[in-house]
Amino acid sequence: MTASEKLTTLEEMVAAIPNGASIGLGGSFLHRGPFAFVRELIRQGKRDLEIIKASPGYDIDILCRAGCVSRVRAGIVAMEGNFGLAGGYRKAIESGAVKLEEHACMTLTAGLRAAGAGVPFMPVGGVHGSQIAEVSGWKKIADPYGSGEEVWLIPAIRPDFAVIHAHAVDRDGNARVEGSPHWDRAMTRAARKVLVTAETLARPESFAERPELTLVPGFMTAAAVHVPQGAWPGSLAPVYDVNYEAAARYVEESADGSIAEHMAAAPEARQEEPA
Amino acid sequence: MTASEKLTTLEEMVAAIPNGASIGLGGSFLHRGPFAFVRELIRQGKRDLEIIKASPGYDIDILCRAGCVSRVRAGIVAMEGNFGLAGGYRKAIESGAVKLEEHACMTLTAGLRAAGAGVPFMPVGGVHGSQIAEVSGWKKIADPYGSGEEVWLIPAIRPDFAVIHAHAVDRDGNARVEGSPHWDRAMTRAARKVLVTAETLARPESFAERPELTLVPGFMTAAAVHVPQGAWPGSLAPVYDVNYEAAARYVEESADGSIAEHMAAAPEARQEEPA
Amino acid sequence: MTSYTPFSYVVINLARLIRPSEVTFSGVNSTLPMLACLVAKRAYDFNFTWLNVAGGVDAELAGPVPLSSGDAALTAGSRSIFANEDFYDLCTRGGMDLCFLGASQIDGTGATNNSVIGDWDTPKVRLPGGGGSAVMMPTLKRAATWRTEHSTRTLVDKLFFQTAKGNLQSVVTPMCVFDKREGRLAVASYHPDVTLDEIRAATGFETDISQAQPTPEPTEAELAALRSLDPDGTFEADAAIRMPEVAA
Amino acid sequence: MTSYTPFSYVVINLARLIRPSEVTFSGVNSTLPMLACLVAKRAYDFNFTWLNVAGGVDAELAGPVPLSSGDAALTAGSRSIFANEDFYDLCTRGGMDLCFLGASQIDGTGATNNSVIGDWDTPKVRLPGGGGSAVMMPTLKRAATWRTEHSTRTLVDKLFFQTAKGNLQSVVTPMCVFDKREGRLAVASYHPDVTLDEIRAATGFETDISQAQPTPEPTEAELAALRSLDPDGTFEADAAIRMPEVAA
Repeated sequence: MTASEKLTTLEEMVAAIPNGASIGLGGSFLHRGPFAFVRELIRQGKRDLEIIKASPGYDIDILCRAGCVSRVRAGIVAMEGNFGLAGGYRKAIESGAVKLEEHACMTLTAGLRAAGAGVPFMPVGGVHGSQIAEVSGWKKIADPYGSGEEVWLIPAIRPDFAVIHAHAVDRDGNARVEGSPHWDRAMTRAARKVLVTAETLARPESFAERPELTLVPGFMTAAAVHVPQGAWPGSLAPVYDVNYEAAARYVEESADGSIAEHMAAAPEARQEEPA
Repeated sequence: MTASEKLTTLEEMVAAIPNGASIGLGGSFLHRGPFAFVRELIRQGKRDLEIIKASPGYDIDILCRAGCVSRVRAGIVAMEGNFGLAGGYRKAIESGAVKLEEHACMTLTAGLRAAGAGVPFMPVGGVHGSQIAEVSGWKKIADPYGSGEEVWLIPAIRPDFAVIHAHAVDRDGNARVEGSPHWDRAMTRAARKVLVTAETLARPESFAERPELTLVPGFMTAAAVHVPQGAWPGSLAPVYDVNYEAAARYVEESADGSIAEHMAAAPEARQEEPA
Repeated sequence: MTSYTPFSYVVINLARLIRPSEVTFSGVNSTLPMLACLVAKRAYDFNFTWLNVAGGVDAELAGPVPLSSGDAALTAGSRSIFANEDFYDLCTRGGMDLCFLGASQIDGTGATNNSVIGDWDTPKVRLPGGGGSAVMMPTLKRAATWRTEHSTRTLVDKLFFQTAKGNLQSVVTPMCVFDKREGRLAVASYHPDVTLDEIRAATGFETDISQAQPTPEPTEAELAALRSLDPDGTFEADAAIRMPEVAA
Repeated sequence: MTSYTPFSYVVINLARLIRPSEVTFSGVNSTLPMLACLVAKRAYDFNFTWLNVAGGVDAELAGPVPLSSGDAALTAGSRSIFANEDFYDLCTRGGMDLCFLGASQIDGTGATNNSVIGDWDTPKVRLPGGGGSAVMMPTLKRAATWRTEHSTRTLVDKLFFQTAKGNLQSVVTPMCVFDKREGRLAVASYHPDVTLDEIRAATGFETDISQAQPTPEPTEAELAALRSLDPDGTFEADAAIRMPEVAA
């Protein structure tokens, strides 16, 4: 067997992300987000990032609190669960520290689909009557085929990186996701580079047994890391549920102005300590 | 358990298709096409049908020979395997009996995606320099976001029916496909009604065990039929391979001007005979 | 006294918007609609297709109701995964009958604001954002929303920002159920313990009350379903819905 | 005499267009490119990503090569299914390095006709159609095509219809390998048994032969790979490739 050209460490994966990069994150709210990756961005002190995700929450909140982000494209932002709004994000937007491009979730998807299909824009249903179109400077055109319909066109959104947390990855970067892919399919097709963190490192043969479950074929993956508990404090169904206790502590602690204890309590931080 | 509202017979499914209907067919060339359904269209003497499929072959050929078709939208047409061109189709186009709207496979997909997303057109990469755009009357526009790029827009293609042959269906119309979905995903999202023929009738629980493999959720399926060998003489991997002998006999027999023996030899015809 | 609590009033009257054979969707950040869909599945004697943002289609919960309305627990027993791209496409192509979509402010025409309190550029409060609503609201058949606070801050004459506009048909608050009639939200029925004057005083937009009726009491089946979903009252406590204090 | 047959000449010289680390695609109705990809996998000491129209990614055939180049046998051992929509999107967004695309007629600029012989409206022969080529040819990095018949009917000065135009870089026939140079197909190398005059006589478009070299003989590894793929000569017989009869 040849050595893997794809498998790396979380530290190295994040080290390759330049300041100023645009990063599309996988999952939705508290579910299957690449949260260990997000925390490593903070540890390495990345700055001026753009975060792209239809429904971010914990990830955008902690990145805003850590000062890593300057731009966000999102559809709906909240901690979710029973935690309500994302206070760190809210403060960053209200203070002007972070600039938001608001999307309806499907307009973001349309922009990703445009990039994924190699076209400069993508039509989307609806949007009529929404002031989001105005503030974003979106254009609409009349159907050139004469239906009389007017259609909004969303410009392509091409993140520098798509980062997803998968259930399993093999040494060649094949990535399997169970349950809803959320927007990870569109995201991984739109981005210039795909990075995968995965709960399990699986044998290549296990992918061949059910290739339909592979969301990202290995040749599309630039780098992959095995990160158990990589979605903590969120869920990776059916392996683990949201850690509501840890999330609640994050909300409380961060409201008081610190995230240090939370960062130290993260599984990938604890794994690094000598036993 | 309540009685199924979705399961029906091949005869009843086809009886509900009016003359003049547009029908999108699943599969590709000799693989996983709803060929028993196609033969039932012939038995019931349907007329003036429009067939929509990126890569039809046996299906369009036999429908043309039987005089069921007046319009085709397709990207590439051949018997494939080692059989070369589709003679019945070719003759129908050359004689003017059937009108072709030629597509690049992806332009057909773009039209289906437009219908599936509820927009009147869909941009597509490429097409530049192809005379297909001219003869089809497609429009191109300059990127309204100023990239300078010109993009071809394909009008929405919304078949009245999408018909696919799946590996398994349950009593509520959930349909599972193994291996490549070919264009069946786009097709089933674009059509007004989805009809499923399936190799196996499976227990609902088996779908719940791996819901990711369900290509069409039951609520989208208008009707479903259990048709073993429904892709004959094509393949349904890994259950059965192309029946090259039967396909070769079809090619020979039909070139001589008849399809009667072939129709009688079809599995669904033989199953109807009293034992 | 009615047998409604403010919480059960909102959940049950959301559930009553669900109709037989239709496709109904509940989204993220939508605990009360999630419960309403589950109440309808358990209490009503008809079938409907329940899609949810976790990807579930007619899921059958195996355990307790999750705190997050996007939790994969809502795919338990589901025989397909209908992911975010799927249900948005379904909606924009005309296949969505009823969606529950959140709103921070609602005006008398049923337009909604989920974006900002204050100016767009210098917001006093940055709200979560509209999620799918700008795309879904104009393309679905009927949208419904809910407010746990019925006040002139949430039901307004003029929105700070119009995040979405379209086929919003119903609004449920602890005080009443609004229905769209001739392009305006009108009081269709009201909580048996409040008066129409109290509703008008707490509502920031002009609303027609001429056809308002007291909301029918909850049925035993509805209450039993809700109890089964929230046996220890966690959701009711989290929702913290109170009747507005009104000068009666 | 060379150790090439006309069949092995075409397949092996298609295989030689494949480069390390690239993404290479073989489509429907493309038996010879399918064999070329398999030859490259078996004979060359480098890795490349082989996508095929059956949905396979770096498939490892478990049994004999299928007669149909769209057969699911070409997904054996594949660790993902990369379906039609996927590979077209990959191509249009710039991720496809080399595609083998069929062509009935090719002109000197590398534009292709797969649509009709004769007029579009009243064709003498209706051809199969271009499949993906109108979309792929302008968006991929390099396309290659092949003709089993090298003649002035297939390699023409003027196409009956221009189905696709774009980055066609290479054409392999039983007589020679064309490469695009300064926008025109030029003879890069030729079958050791034919002369450049014979090639020019059989080619309908003007072609530069100034840099043409005899094609290197097949290696033992290439021949062994092809023998392993077509042990009983079925594919060679089906392809029925003959050298054109030339007035030498």
